[in-house]
Amino acid sequence: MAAKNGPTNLEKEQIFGMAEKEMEYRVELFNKLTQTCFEKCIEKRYKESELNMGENSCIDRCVSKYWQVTNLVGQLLGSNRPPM
Amino acid sequence: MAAKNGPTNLEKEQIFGMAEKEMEYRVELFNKLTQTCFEKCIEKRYKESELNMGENSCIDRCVSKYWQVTNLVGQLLGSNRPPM
Amino acid sequence: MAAKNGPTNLEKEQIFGMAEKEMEYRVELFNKLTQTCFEKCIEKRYKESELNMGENSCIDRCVSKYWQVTNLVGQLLGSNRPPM
Amino acid sequence: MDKSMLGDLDSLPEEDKIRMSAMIDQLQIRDSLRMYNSLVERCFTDCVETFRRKTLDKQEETCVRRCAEKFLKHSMRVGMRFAELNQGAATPD
Amino acid sequence: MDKSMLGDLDSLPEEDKIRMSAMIDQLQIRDSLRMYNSLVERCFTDCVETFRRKTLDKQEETCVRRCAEKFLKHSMRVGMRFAELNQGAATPD
Amino acid sequence: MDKSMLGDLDSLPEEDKIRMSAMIDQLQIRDSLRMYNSLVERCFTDCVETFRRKTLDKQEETCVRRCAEKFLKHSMRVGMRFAELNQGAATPD
Repeated sequence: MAAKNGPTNLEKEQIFGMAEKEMEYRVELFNKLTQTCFEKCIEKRYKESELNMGENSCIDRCVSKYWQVTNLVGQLLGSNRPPM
Repeated sequence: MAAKNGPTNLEKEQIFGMAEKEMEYRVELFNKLTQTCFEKCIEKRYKESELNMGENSCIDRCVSKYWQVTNLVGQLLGSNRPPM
Repeated sequence: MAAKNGPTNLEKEQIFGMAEKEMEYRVELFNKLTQTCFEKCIEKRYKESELNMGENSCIDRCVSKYWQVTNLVGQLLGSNRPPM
Repeated sequence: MDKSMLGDLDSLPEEDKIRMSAMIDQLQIRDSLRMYNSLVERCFTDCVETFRRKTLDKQEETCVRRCAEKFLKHSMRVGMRFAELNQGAATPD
Repeated sequence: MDKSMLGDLDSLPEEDKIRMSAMIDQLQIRDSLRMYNSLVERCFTDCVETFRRKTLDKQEETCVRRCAEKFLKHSMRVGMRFAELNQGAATPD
Repeated sequence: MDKSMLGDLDSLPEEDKIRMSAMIDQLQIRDSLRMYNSLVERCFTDCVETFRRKTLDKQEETCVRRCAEKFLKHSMRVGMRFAELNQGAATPD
């Protein structure tokens, strides 16, 4: 109730809520990135449990390109803040 | 604690919770509809950034048919309230 | 505020939160299991609305094997508590 | 999803048990709404292939009905087996 | 998603209406962040096929731009049709 | 997901920082449970094709083990690259 003592309860709820949405977004981005690059790069016959050299470099490039697509789409959507 | 002053805190929580679930449901319905009709109607080679006439009429019909399937399944599930 | 009267509000929030996450996990597991076994076992031409004998026994085995995979992955992840 | 978990919460006062129970009810509502959405998506995807008209034809409608009924029966059977496994009542092969 | 639902909540005091309105705003933010994530995933999956370099080539970039623009236009059209159906304003075939 | 975001919240009192930290912990728990669910679904889908018996055969079990190990290694590598990009530490092609 006292305005001088920092944010009100409702404002706090909104700060917490925004932070929560922001983190959910990052987690979802990471999960989609992981699933998508697994799909694109990993040999599905599972003949061994190690990642081979080809898979490793594919993963690095896949993450890098996914990042670029995220930024490119962010620009198109006119968002000013960095999407990640 | 005072019963005459409208809903209790727990009742309020439930009203808010129900409204939230209802809205989540609508958002999810809209998202699935959007993804499904994109899959069914849109040319994936992306030769241009405009929707062509065929895609536009496909989208309209897809939304209409999806709506009917939603209602049909709603009837089968015996739900009395409109699903949307 | 009184420490002797059971858990504090923050501790309660954490108990509730953990219980909620646990239930969300079980629901998600059940949903993925249902979707995956539908994909593996059900004839998609929908010539009838009954499950036939082959589909029924496929479902039973699919659930059983899915359960085993859940436990196997749980062991690999080194989790001590039962995953379900 | 069941309420057996409430057993772990005996240390909580009555008011909190009610709150926990309400939370479980809400998760079940969300769960059934999601199931409904998934069912619609699946049966639409499997049964509706052409977009020359804006209404379902007879064949599509029949397909959707069967798909939905089959999905519900499937889902119930999975639920029964799942519950058996959760109770450790696995039967021999 | 709209705020028409607030009409059902007249029995709640002003403070709760504000809280409800804030909840809707937050769901809309979550919704648009999810849409953004889905859009990126779809356009990446459809447009990026090779991993011989770590940067997008011109062709991939053009494909992603078109894909994203098309998805947004598609999404807006779906939203309009969806709103019409929600208002019972279905037109004849 | 990290706690660097807490830096933005210096205006909040100690109690709220604790609450925020608890929220982050819970999101991480949810996140790891979801990852676990996805991993099971993927390895089951890729490795289990026949339903003539109700127990996994040796070949299926081996496949699931490799799939799960590969997925975890993949996921860690993606996490490292992702963190580098988040810190602006992109290296030349």
